[in-house]
Amino acid sequence: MLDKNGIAKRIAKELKNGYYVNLGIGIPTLVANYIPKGLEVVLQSENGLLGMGPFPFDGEEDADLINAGKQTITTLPGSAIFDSAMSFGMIRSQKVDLTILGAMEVSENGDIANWKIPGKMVKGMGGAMDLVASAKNIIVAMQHVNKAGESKLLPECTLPLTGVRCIKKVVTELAVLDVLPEGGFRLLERAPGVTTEYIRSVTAGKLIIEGEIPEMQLD
Amino acid sequence: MLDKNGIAKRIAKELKNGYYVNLGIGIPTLVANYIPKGLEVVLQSENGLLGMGPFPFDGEEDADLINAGKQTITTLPGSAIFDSAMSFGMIRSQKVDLTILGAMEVSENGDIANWKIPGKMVKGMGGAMDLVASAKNIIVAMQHVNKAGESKLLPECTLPLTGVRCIKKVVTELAVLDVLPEGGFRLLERAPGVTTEYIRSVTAGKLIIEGEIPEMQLD
Amino acid sequence: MINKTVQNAEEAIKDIEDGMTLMLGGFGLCGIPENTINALVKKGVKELTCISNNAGVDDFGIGLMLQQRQVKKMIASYVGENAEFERQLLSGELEVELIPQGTLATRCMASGYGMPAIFTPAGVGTEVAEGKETRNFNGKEYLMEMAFESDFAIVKAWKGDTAGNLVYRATARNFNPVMAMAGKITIAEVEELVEPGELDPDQIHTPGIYIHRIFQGKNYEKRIEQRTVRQK
Amino acid sequence: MINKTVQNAEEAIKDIEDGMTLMLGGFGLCGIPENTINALVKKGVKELTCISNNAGVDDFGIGLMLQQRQVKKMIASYVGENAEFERQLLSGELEVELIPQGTLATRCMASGYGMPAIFTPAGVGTEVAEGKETRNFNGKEYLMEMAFESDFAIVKAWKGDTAGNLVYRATARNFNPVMAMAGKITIAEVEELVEPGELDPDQIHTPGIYIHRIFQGKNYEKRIEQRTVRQK
Repeated sequence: MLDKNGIAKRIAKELKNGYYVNLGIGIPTLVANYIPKGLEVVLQSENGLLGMGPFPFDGEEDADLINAGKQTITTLPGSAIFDSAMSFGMIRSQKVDLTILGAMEVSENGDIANWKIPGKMVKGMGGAMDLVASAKNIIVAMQHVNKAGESKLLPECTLPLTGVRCIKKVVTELAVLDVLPEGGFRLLERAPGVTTEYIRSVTAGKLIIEGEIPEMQLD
Repeated sequence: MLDKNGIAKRIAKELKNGYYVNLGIGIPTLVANYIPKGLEVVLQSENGLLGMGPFPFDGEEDADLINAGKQTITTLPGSAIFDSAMSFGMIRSQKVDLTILGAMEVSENGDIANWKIPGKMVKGMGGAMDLVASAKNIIVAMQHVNKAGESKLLPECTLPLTGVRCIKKVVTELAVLDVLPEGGFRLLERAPGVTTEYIRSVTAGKLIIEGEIPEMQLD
Repeated sequence: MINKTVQNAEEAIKDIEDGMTLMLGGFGLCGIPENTINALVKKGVKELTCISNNAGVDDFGIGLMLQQRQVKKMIASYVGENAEFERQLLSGELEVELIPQGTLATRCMASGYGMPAIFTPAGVGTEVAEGKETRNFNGKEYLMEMAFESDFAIVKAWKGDTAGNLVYRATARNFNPVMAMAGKITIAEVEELVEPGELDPDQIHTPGIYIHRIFQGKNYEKRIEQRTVRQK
Repeated sequence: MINKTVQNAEEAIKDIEDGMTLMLGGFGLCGIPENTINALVKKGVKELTCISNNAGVDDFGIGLMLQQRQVKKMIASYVGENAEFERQLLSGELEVELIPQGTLATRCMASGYGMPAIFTPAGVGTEVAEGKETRNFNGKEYLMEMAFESDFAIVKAWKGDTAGNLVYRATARNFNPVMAMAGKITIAEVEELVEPGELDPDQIHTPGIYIHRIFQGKNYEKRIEQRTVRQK
């Protein structure tokens, strides 16, 4: 079973050289720490930055330079800054190769719910609806079950949707799964020490297991 | 009867302080030479410049700095440069206060034809269709009759249209005329030495003459 | 050049009245028009509809206007980090309309570009699509979203000249350029107001034609919402 | 940063084939991709559809491609100043589609902004509107015009870095930024190619994400179409 950093580390293996990547808040942000050496990957922050660098050194924070999570950050040589309309322009026109974000629920046909819980204060969707509606490749990083122990991989989402039929892959503390175009979660990899039986027991949506399922290789 | 510079001079009197103005090719370009002293008027060139300055001094031409007529020009302190999409964005959103352009024909309901003569080589509409469709205030600068001696102020345009119901005012070598919303050219001023009878004889569209028509004051 | 200068925030907002719709630039607390917000709080104008990506925090930014109950309706993409906001929302004092961030930005830009509506896939199949026209282009569904206009747009830039030309700094740019284009009247406050000619024409982010009033702000606090650092 | 550098124009166009659609930046002869056009002429690729505001003059710019009969269809807003163009058009060798200049620019931008269509009033009531959907918003008629995409967009900038970030100079900017966004593959030629970090991130006109290939051009002629001067 993986911790948050493990999930991030596994997702980082999905990166390819030359990718432009948008990282959501939470576990996705951690992916930046595990970009494989030798890969050139450019991070896009939807508040208007391409080429997001690491957090600034203590004392060097710049209030004018933040990421979409409102954290102080830095630029890199070759960074570019632009306004919010162009930022979502490049997202909508699929110039961003990969989007990684968190979710409350994912359904077996690729729907995602991650912005609203009825009865609770709704903070808003931010850029999530734009990202999921536009991205050509979306990976969800999340826990396999919620705090109540219920599966977050469902036949259908129960929460209000953020986007429909858009999620291509899910990485949890237990497994890596593809979401198939025809519906269903195809199990690709198990986290170290986790059995397919256990994954089956916490996956409410249609789970497809074909042949031997390998353990994740994290290093 | 006015010459081209006279027409430009008369139109220049329509400028108001703080106006952003787009000048078409031909007589409209000459208007820049007669902007009344003390008025702050900013010229927009639709290839991407606000604050068009005079032609450069001989030897100081810059191939990268031209106007929409492809003439070498200069910038002024406070000029701004932008791309073609933003340029027509500010035209469409009516941030440009006044557009002055030439015409082959204007109809009594404000239609304009100025881009195409069937049977002749068609060079294209350039930015004219965008300008006439969007501008809140358009003045046409043209000769009252064409080379064949026929009126260019017509009941209906005979040439392919550039825009419909958009022209507010026409200034010719003979007269200043408003185009009324309900249709018709209302004669406002006569050029020095020109009679209302003569203007009537060369105006094919509905001409409205109410009361005494004053002579233009050019200075 | 046309001189757009006003003395200060008070003069810039002199004709902002109860019930108006205001757009306010900024992302979180980054690039917000601090001086103008403070002047609006002081003026006490009420029943406002505010369009802004976020709603500030309890004691800064639009949060200050919420504390004074000046906001009737908030149109935003994300409104967390604000306890008073939550209280007013739950008590029904405050109306909120949540809009996808890219849709918000593009609806503002549409206004500045004279486009009455735009198409975006954001929100298709969700409650955001309710009551909206959808349309299929090349096999993909899009929502038609209308251009946004406001009585006043209020933006903050780094530098500006008296002709209204603006230059933003780093990610404090965010929504400011698109909102600057969408105000019937646009007010710009800048950290440094310079004379025409001091800004390079090639490097202007917002041409002065979009700006109606400009002034040099003072005492910028530029509060940081999430100070995140690494150690040397 | 991702390195987009190619050696030269020849390498940049190596996979441009007969029958493709190309967008070419520039306004008149100002800001045109001279090196790439020359390479296309040398390569002799044919049956091209070219989208560009103008078609050059007889012996410069796209005019060079017309001389070699490389262009099957020209999509432009204004095509004067070119005798060979006129000859081919009248003889039926060349197909021409004329589009209002603002519509041309906005259809390119729409592509880069992921908007499948835009609304513009330009051409309403004229032959440009024939066969197009019109729609009334707030009492005004608009045409729906579709986003433009091209196999290759070819643009010219003043400076660029190896990550593809571009800065344009003066009105040589014109259509280049909007076309840069609309190519399935975008080629940028620049007068000066620099290392990442040499361009100010705040001052980049086209972010590198839109650019696939970049090279430093040489021997720029930068011909002036209408040399107009005043005397001292």
